[in-house]
Amino acid sequence: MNGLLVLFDLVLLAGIVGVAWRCLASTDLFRAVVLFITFGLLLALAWVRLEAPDIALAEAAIGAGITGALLLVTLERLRSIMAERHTGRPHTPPPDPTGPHALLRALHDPPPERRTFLPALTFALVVGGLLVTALWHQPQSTGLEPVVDAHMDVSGVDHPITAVLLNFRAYDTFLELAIVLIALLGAWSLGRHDLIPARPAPGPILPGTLRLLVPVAIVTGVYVLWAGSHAPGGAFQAGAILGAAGILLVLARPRQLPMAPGAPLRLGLTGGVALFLLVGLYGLVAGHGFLGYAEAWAYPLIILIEVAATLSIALALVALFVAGRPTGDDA
Amino acid sequence: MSVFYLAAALFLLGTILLGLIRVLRGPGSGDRMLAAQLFGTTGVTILLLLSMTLEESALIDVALVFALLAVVAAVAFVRQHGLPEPPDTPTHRRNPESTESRESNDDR
Amino acid sequence: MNGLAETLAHTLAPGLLYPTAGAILFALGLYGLIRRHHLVLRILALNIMGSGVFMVLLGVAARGEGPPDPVAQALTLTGIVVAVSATAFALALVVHLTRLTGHAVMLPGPPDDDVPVEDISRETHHADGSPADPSSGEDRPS
Amino acid sequence: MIANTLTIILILVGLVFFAAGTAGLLRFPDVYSRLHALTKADNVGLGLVVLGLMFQASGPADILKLLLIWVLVLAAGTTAAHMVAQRTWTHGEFESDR
Repeated sequence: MNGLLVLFDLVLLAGIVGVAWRCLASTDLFRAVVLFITFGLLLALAWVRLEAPDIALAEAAIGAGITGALLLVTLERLRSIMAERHTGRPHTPPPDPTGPHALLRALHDPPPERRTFLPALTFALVVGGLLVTALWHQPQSTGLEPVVDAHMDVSGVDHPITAVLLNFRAYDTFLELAIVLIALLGAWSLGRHDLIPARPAPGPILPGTLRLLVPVAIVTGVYVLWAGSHAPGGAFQAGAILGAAGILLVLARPRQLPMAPGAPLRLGLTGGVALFLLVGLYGLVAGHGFLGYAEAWAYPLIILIEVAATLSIALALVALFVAGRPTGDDA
Repeated sequence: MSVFYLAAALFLLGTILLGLIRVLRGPGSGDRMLAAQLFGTTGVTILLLLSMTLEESALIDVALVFALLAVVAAVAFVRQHGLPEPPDTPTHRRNPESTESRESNDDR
Repeated sequence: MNGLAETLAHTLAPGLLYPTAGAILFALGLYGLIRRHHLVLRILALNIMGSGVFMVLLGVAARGEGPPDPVAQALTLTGIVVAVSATAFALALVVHLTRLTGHAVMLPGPPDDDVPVEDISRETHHADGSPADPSSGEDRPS
Repeated sequence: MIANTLTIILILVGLVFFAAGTAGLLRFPDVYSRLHALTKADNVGLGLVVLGLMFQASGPADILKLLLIWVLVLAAGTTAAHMVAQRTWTHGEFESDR
């Protein structure tokens, strides 16, 4: 059993490192992206082996749902921009990719020059060697697990990671929500968005799948959020699942949906941070310190913040995927 | 029993690593995407087997999320074509009619 | 013999094996970041470096007996969400840069202010063997 | 005991389908035939493994989750195969975009 587990670890890690290496060595960007999606899948298995089902859940939602779609759509945006610049006319039908022309160069990176080989290799080897040496000589310690375990009864929840995220180190989560919002503001500052056009779906299969998947995704998101108080799950994972479902809807919708109006969208996006800040300030006034809760109020407040954070993360991920300020809110 | 599950999971991991040859060779992007799709299914199966070996029922939820979102990358791959021109300049402001006509061209 | 088996068991424990692999991933990502020029590849390299860091964190957290350290896991969870937002923003920047300059490639050497950006992008196409032909897209049957 | 035997047999047969799917992915000549090979792994391979694991499930909730996973993978596999085939049919096999 143990020997087999070690073999599994070795094969998995060899696969992960090999996939990362081939991904970074690709001249074809599409190949690199597919390898990166596979890399995410193998990483989720590694997180499972490291007894981190919470991380595996987040990696599953983000790696399978969001990063892949984001990278594939970015490649297509690059291709379409390059096509337009090279032909000097708007890119109307999709470019014929079998034609032998420079358009495809948008998705191609020539192999690197020889003269950077040795310096880069030396640098990477030195850094990697130092890291490995440091990690191998690190003293054994149990980390903060006993401390967290000793304080679980005041946290208001039964799952240690949720307790750390939303009670013991709540400022991390608060600042993380702020960073997501700042990334979104950065993307919005680049201009209005390139909306992926709605298209009539060819055949009944895609609409049928959407009708099955989107409700199940919403139920799963709510379930994962609810599970977070006592088992692996929580606001990030639920937000990522709902965000991925939203991205699926943006990609596959057969009709132009009505644009989300500006004010509710902005309210939803900032809701998580705003509610967190309000609760934090209340804690400061009430004498529990910034982002501290009274023990009796911990559970309801955590649930309230998690619901708002889930919605904000989901909306922000969809908005980051669309990339760009919504059209039609010049006012 | 759990040794059997682990051996099965190891076997499936081996099929993923073998299937990577198709991603590396291509030749078309469709082939690469199909390989990624197969990896997704195999990954779900490995997760189910590992949840039995490690006796961690939360892994079934991880497998559920993978199964739920397995289609997103494939949909992105197919539906990405025909993005509109940069909408940043006033002449390129979007209007619904032109979108419709362009799309009907695409789908021919 | 017994000593060898013990050393091997110690070395191959997940608490040591995974952090080592994480360090290798970090170095690999660093190498790719230095050598590749296409910005999307560089973003992938940064993501691989980040995954290496997560692997080190989680591997160290899983060391020893008992349940893993929840603080390291919570930090990793935060890190993953930050990484995906940063990636999305970086990709938006790459798309915008391509729209402005016509290429998504970070060219080696200091930027030459006298050369128009268009010419730089043509040069890369010549450099890898196939000349860029701006008109070739036009006689495609539509 | 009978349940264990059934589980082992079902999972082994499922693994055969995964192996066949991978072999088909590697050996078949074009996108359409590769697609045919890997949908077998999706549908039957995972189906058999799920069926096998159901005998070991700890409760009705787990059984329902396993069934749901299978249905979702079926839907995802069908949709992906259909759309990849359609894109290949309309846009060509992209032999040159490597």
